[in-house]
Amino acid sequence: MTKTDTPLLDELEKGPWPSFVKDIKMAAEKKPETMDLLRQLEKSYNDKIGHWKHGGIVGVMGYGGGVIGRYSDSPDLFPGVEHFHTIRVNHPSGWFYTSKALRTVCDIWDKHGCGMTNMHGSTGDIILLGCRTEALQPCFDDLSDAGFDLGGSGSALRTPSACVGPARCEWSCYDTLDACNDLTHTFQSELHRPMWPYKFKFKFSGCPNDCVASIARSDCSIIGTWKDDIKIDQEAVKSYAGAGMDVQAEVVDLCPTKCMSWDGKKLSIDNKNCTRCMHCINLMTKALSPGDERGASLLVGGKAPILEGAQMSWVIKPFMKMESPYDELKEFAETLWDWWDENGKMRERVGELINRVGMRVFLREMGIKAIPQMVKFPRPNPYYFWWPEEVPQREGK
Amino acid sequence: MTKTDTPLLDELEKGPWPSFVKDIKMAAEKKPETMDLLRQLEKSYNDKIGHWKHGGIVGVMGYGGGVIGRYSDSPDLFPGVEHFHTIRVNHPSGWFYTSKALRTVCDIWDKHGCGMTNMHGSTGDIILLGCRTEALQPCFDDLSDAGFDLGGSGSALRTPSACVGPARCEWSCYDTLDACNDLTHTFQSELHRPMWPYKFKFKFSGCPNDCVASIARSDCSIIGTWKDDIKIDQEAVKSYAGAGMDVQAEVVDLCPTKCMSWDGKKLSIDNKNCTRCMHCINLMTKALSPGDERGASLLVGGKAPILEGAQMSWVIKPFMKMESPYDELKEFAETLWDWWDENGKMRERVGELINRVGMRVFLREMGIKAIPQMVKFPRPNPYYFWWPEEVPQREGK
Amino acid sequence: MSKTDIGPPNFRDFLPPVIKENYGKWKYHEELKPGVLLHVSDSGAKIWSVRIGGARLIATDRIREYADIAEKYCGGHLRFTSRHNVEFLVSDESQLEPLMKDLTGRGYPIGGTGSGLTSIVHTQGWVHCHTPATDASGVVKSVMDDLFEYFAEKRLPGKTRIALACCLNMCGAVHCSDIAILGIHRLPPLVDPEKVKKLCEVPTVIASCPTLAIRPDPKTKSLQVNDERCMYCGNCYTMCPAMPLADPDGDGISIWVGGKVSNTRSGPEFSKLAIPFLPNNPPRWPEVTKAIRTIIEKYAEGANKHERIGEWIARIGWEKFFDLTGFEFTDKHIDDFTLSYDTYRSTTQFRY
Amino acid sequence: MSKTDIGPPNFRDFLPPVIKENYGKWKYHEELKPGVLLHVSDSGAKIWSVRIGGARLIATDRIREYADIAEKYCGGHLRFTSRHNVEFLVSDESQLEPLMKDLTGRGYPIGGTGSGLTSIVHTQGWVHCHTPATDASGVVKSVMDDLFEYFAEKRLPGKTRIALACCLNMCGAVHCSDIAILGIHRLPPLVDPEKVKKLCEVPTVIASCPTLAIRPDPKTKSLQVNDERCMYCGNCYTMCPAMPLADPDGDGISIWVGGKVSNTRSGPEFSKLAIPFLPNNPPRWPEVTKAIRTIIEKYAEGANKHERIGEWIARIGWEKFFDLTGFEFTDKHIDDFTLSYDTYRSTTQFRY
Ligand code: SRM
Ligand code: SRM
Ligand code: SRM
Ligand code: SRM
Ligand code: SF4
Ligand code: SF4
Ligand code: SF4
Ligand code: SF4
Ligand code: SF4
Ligand code: SF4
Ligand code: SF4
Ligand code: SF4
Repeated sequence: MTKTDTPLLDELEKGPWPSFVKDIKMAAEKKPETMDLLRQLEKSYNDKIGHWKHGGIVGVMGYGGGVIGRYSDSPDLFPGVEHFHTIRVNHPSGWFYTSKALRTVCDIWDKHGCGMTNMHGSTGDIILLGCRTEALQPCFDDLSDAGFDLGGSGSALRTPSACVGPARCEWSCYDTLDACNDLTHTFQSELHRPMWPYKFKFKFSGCPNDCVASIARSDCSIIGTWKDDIKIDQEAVKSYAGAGMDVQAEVVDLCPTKCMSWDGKKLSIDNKNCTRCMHCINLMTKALSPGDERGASLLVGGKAPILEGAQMSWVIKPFMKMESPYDELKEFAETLWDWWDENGKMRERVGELINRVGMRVFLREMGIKAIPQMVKFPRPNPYYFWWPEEVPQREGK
Repeated sequence: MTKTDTPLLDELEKGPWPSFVKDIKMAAEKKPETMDLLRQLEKSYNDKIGHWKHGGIVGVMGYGGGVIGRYSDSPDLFPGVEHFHTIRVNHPSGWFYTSKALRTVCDIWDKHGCGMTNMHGSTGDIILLGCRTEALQPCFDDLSDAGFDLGGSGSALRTPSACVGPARCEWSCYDTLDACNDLTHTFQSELHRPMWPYKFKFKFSGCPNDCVASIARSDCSIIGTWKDDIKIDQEAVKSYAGAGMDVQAEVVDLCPTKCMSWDGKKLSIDNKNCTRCMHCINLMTKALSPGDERGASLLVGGKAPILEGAQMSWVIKPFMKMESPYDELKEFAETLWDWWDENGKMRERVGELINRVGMRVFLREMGIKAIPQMVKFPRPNPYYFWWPEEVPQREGK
Repeated sequence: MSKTDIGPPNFRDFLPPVIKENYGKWKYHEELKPGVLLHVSDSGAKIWSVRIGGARLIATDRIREYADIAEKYCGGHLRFTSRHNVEFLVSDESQLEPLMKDLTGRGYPIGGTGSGLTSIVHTQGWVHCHTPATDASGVVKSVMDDLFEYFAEKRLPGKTRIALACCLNMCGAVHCSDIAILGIHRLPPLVDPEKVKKLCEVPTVIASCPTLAIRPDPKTKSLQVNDERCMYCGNCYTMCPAMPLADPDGDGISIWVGGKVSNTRSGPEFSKLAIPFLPNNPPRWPEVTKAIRTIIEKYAEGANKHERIGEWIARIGWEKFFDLTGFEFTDKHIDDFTLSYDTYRSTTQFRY
Repeated sequence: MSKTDIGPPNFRDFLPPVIKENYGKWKYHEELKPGVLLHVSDSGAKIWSVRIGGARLIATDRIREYADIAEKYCGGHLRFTSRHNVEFLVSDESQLEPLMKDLTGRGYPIGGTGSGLTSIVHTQGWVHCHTPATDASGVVKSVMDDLFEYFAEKRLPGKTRIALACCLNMCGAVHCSDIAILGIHRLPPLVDPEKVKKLCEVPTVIASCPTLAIRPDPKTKSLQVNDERCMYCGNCYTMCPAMPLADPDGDGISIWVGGKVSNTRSGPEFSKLAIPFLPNNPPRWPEVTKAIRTIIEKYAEGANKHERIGEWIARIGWEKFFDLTGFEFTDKHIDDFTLSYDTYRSTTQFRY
């Protein structure tokens, strides 16, 4: 292969940002067939259209997911990418690695695949990109022997992910990594064997900053929070002020509930009115920190637009203790899945189902009481239902 | 009739607020049959259920509306209200009367009806409440001879109404009374002869305070506004401050766009960012007033919940000169009606139709360009359409 | 036969001279006391308006009394407001005190202006309509008797507008009121198949149901209501007399709060559900008057100056509103109609 | 056959010792410079994290290079972030400078922390997916080259998160990003009736259409698309390969702004449509990079400290945003899907 094969893409080797084109060429040094990936992509850059066929069901034994089938639509031109399946490998919680672990994965992948990866996929998996059908099982076997397992795909539990949490963040209100790891292990069968109406995602964030975007990207968002007062170190507040921070303008005035005040010496917080948005804590991490009574808010329903429009998760349980073995959360999830499984239409995310039947039905089925924290505001329209037992029924009906 | 006939309602003669029970009894002094209204109502107070039959079509010659048919479901018990139709009489704009005009209406009504009224109905009409079928036409004839005409009902233009406006308000940005009167007269046929998919209401408010609730209660809300700068009399501002008003806290801090400032001597407004909410003007009417380049914003779509849920009108034209003969508004209304008439389903308000087909279609049909002032924010979902001429179509399609 | 299409009388014929002369030239106004407004024009001319509350459901002789009063003090000039109060329009200052005295003597409440309570916009109820789930005039009388002090004397943080509608048609357009009183049914329509066939257009009735709860009944050639999908809006009954919903125990009143029409500060807002049901308890509806007083008192206590009820609640949070009032939050408070998603709390920001 | 269901490796096995010892005990952090964080624990222990940007689509040898570097300076410890950056975890302060020097020498950009730009979350595009309307990696490379200064040096008023998804499935979950780059189709699917019969489940495909644009075609026993109702979401194609939408001129990129995930201050927000269409113009997508730079620069100029893009626009108004950027406002910007009513400007408050 000479450079002139891919002039458009070669252009993308230039510039300060790391270039994927360089990496494809790097992989092609070991695996010449990987150059066909770049050549097919060059064709797309010319055609302005993709050159992969639609889906294709492939997999490994015992699993219903974890592999995404992919075939070139021009295998004659690009035989190197005739089969080019993806293997999703479940990452360790928090995406922590030792160099050794990474080398293990790389070695396995060089043995069986094209040498290209995504570190990571946008759900969080290690993405091994480009495997022939016949190499899937051997690759899986080697991964499993090395202590790795597949991630989720299809109408199944998807690979849960968590923010760095207590491992390297001062704000984590529960052990995000342990919770993520625990639930992933507890629900292995749900993860590997699609059997629901559609996909289901968990994401674990240690505080309302939500560094894994759980509210937008997961059906079940577990976001750390606290119940008691923000802890204040007044001396440290003064240091911030002394170091030039305009505490009034930058902190107090931007508090969404206007529950703070600052007289130049003392910072006060009316904690009853604090909605724990994190803004003040973010700005003055040495001076302020979440309270001691910690746990998580449980939100449900987040997803991208397909089918009924995007949703962000909304509050179902304002506060939940998050301690191993996370029974409350697990029981919640199992009850939720049962209900969804029974009532969901094909390809209906759980949030869409709740929306279709109404929170009222959902809450009753889940045995949860309605509380104002679930809504931004109560309903503005008068179209509400009564349960038959709430209203004296007519005679003879 | 003795008092003991209506013990529950008699209770409502007590208390400081004017009592409708007293008025029914007052009317019954002249018209004994009107006592049956109170007696039937007493039955409802006992039964907790209404005692009027469903609708009934009655009217006067040449008109398709203006009368609401009403019959008692117990004419044997309450013969006085066997027929008890409502005549809607179009009020003069702004609900201004001379005592003479009122006496004229009262005399006519005592002659033909039960002597009870609503001053006024919630659309704005004079409501003559309780007329026998055979008295409808004579009553109308007398009203017409005295210079009064019926209001709207059914799937027609409803009686337009206007705030007191320039007659007694310093903030009116256009002549609400003249506009209301002019349009009412221009569209007499639309008002008296139902021929649309459903009802249509105009309301005219002279400024964004919206004292006729036009945004909530009319399909077409014409709300006064201005384009240039708020006029400030700095001396008068100081007088307010001197008289004890906390200009910073009450005015400046409550400005929704935070476009004001006050240094204790001078009040400044960044007019580009003022959204003309009226708050500051309301509070300091001697010091501030709307600019000189005055007109109205045109909003469309307001209505109560039936059928698809309540809507408030939304901005279609940010600014429109409002000068007699109001051609721009009239042409707008006529185009709107034509389109609605052609495309609306039965009992579909124009705002529901727009919502069903999309603003995109509505704007094209009306020949209006989309502008950001029409929305609170642009669409958050990616489900949008292209007109065929905007996209190069595929060969052979 | 008399003339048709003459339209309403020209309002100009009814304006007092001082208004004709100063039309569009008003410069400012003052609220001299609740119910009494003074408007001053560029030229220095003045007009005083004295506002009184009334029942709205009134007899012709009541109107004649208004006319008498207007003739005595106002050269015969008066108007009604968009909320059905009466305004006596005084051009001669010396008539102001005598007018007020006379009105008070006759038992008319002077008030309803500025930051306080004004009259309740309302509808027909059992007095005249066929679809009500409650009465209108009686409830209004009860509430106004109870809150009388706020009409004429006591001030509130901001304008406080109560409205009542006796069914979901919402002729009172209560959907944007500080406090709304709304009659509701709680039982599905009782279909009379024989009457349906005679009186109703089946497809129209089916189309009238917002939740698609109605389907044709092939057996009876009439209609069937899927009770589980029916939310008792009564729209089918509007189209078809053979499907009444009214029921002594099923019917009652719901209370809504936080709506607003004006574009001031926060802009227009819908009222939101506060209490899903209170029984019809004539003649005084004590549960309703108590609930409304609770709201008003908590609002008076807690709101900042110029804050409308909805603005106050937005600041303190709905969870706090339910705490303060003691109203129970139920599954009915959570929207499940078409725009429900936008009402869900998709943030971790809340108060406990 | 090897074991199934073993799950991922236990993250604890991969934590550096300083983290194991100070797990859950971190007290505060400092951003020493863009890309370099220092976390200090209650015990006084410290860990430095050096963050670099990368392509995400990388070769095994690239990963081995990361491993080499981690071994040299970090005892072999590193992690990836939720936005696909790499963090080298330094326990020994003396390794910090040499590490940074080495990284810079190798051409790795250090940055991505604090109030600036971080990596673009993105997806597969033409590199690996079957439904893309654009490429992912190439667009990302072009945008990051163009905005490089904001990753490592220049600061912005607040965190600025760009995301890209190559089709409406939105695998990049771009719907809540400060700036979203979204591949879109603009032509309805081209139905191949013969293939439909062979490959697709007709009822499933019909149900997959959000706007109910698909109906059975009785003649061909295949499917018909009502072109007027189709908004090119591609969901039918996901269910049925016989309905491709991709087209060189039809496909391209839309730009969205003002989304946000964190619950800070204003809470999470969806991104809103800024530009409905820009052409696919590989390899550098100049129209796209220019549009994004415009947004970033106007934001940098106009926003207050700590304001995210959406918070800035909410303050200045959308009308002003379109003015400032010069982006054309079109009928496409006005929502007409299910929640559209809530987006209409039902107030007279606006700026001219
Ligand atoms: C007479 C009337 C117009 C008419 O043509 O009949 C009227 C007249 C005035 N209104 Fe109004 N408003 C009238 C109904 C309304 C309504 C409609 C309604 O309540 O159904 C509204 C919208 C209410 C809402 O938002 O829900 C209304 C919202 C206002 C406001 C905005 C208040 C706010 O802060 O939201 C002002 C400004 C103010 O009061 O400072 C205002 C101000 C005024 C002023 C001061 C205007 C002026 O300079 O003359 C007038 C005396 C007000 C007063 O009562 O203190 N008027 N005003 C209506 C009297 C109704 C009544 O009898 O109580
Ligand atoms: C008399 C009045 C109530 C009052 O006590 O003041 C009234 C009374 C009736 N309205 Fe109304 N509406 C009255 C103002 C309103 C308003 C308020 C307004 O215009 O500002 C509304 C809400 C605003 C709106 O138009 O959306 C209103 C929304 C309705 C609706 C629901 C329409 C909708 O699209 O949401 C219906 C049902 C229908 O039309 O089928 C309705 C239907 C009715 C009917 C005709 C009952 C029916 O189902 O056929 C009522 C006759 C009662 C009777 O026997 O006297 N009425 N109606 C008001 C008219 C008086 C007047 O002309 O001045
Ligand atoms: C490493 C990472 C978590 C992880 O497990 O990988 C992380 C780590 C930290 N985040 Fe984050 N955030 C990370 C993704 C996110 C995300 C998710 C995303 O962008 O997809 C968000 C939500 C973004 C959004 O709202 O759209 C996020 C919103 C925040 C915020 C809230 C900022 C705001 O004002 O809205 C803070 C607080 C702050 O920066 O002051 C924060 C603060 C932090 C702190 C300072 C927490 C701490 O004390 O250690 C960490 C260093 C931040 C930095 O980059 O300056 N982190 N953070 C993620 C780094 C991504 C990257 O490589 O750029
Ligand atoms: C690989 C990945 C993109 C990436 O480059 O990182 C990806 C790739 C695909 N996604 Fe995705 N999704 C990926 C994360 C996401 C996310 C983000 C997330 O999880 O945080 C979302 C949005 C969040 C959500 O779940 O709502 C997402 C929403 C979708 C959807 C729309 C689902 C919906 O309910 O809105 C589809 C369509 C479908 O499932 O039929 C989809 C479908 C697909 C398919 C399987 C294509 C298809 O139609 O069958 C893509 C395979 C591409 C390929 O050939 O490699 N993908 N997909 C991500 C998974 C990697 C991993 O496991 O780590
Ligand atoms: S979500 Fe909170 S706890 Fe987790 S990394 Fe971000 S800031 Fe730290
Ligand atoms: S966390 Fe947010 S709401 Fe609470 S005090 Fe701090 S800034 Fe205010
Ligand atoms: S709407 Fe404006 S102009 Fe009309 S009466 Fe009210 S305050 Fe005056
Ligand atoms: S009218 Fe409203 S937005 Fe304009 S300056 Fe006054 S308070 Fe501010
Ligand atoms: S609200 Fe309902 S019951 Fe009351 S008058 Fe209107 S239509 Fe009749
Ligand atoms: S009452 Fe309303 S919801 Fe019930 S069947 Fe009738 S129209 Fe449908
Ligand atoms: S966004 Fe669409 S095209 Fe891109 S990877 Fe996901 S499914 Fe494929
Ligand atoms: S592309 Fe989307 S809108 Fe068009 S037919 Fe297919 S599913 Fe329906």
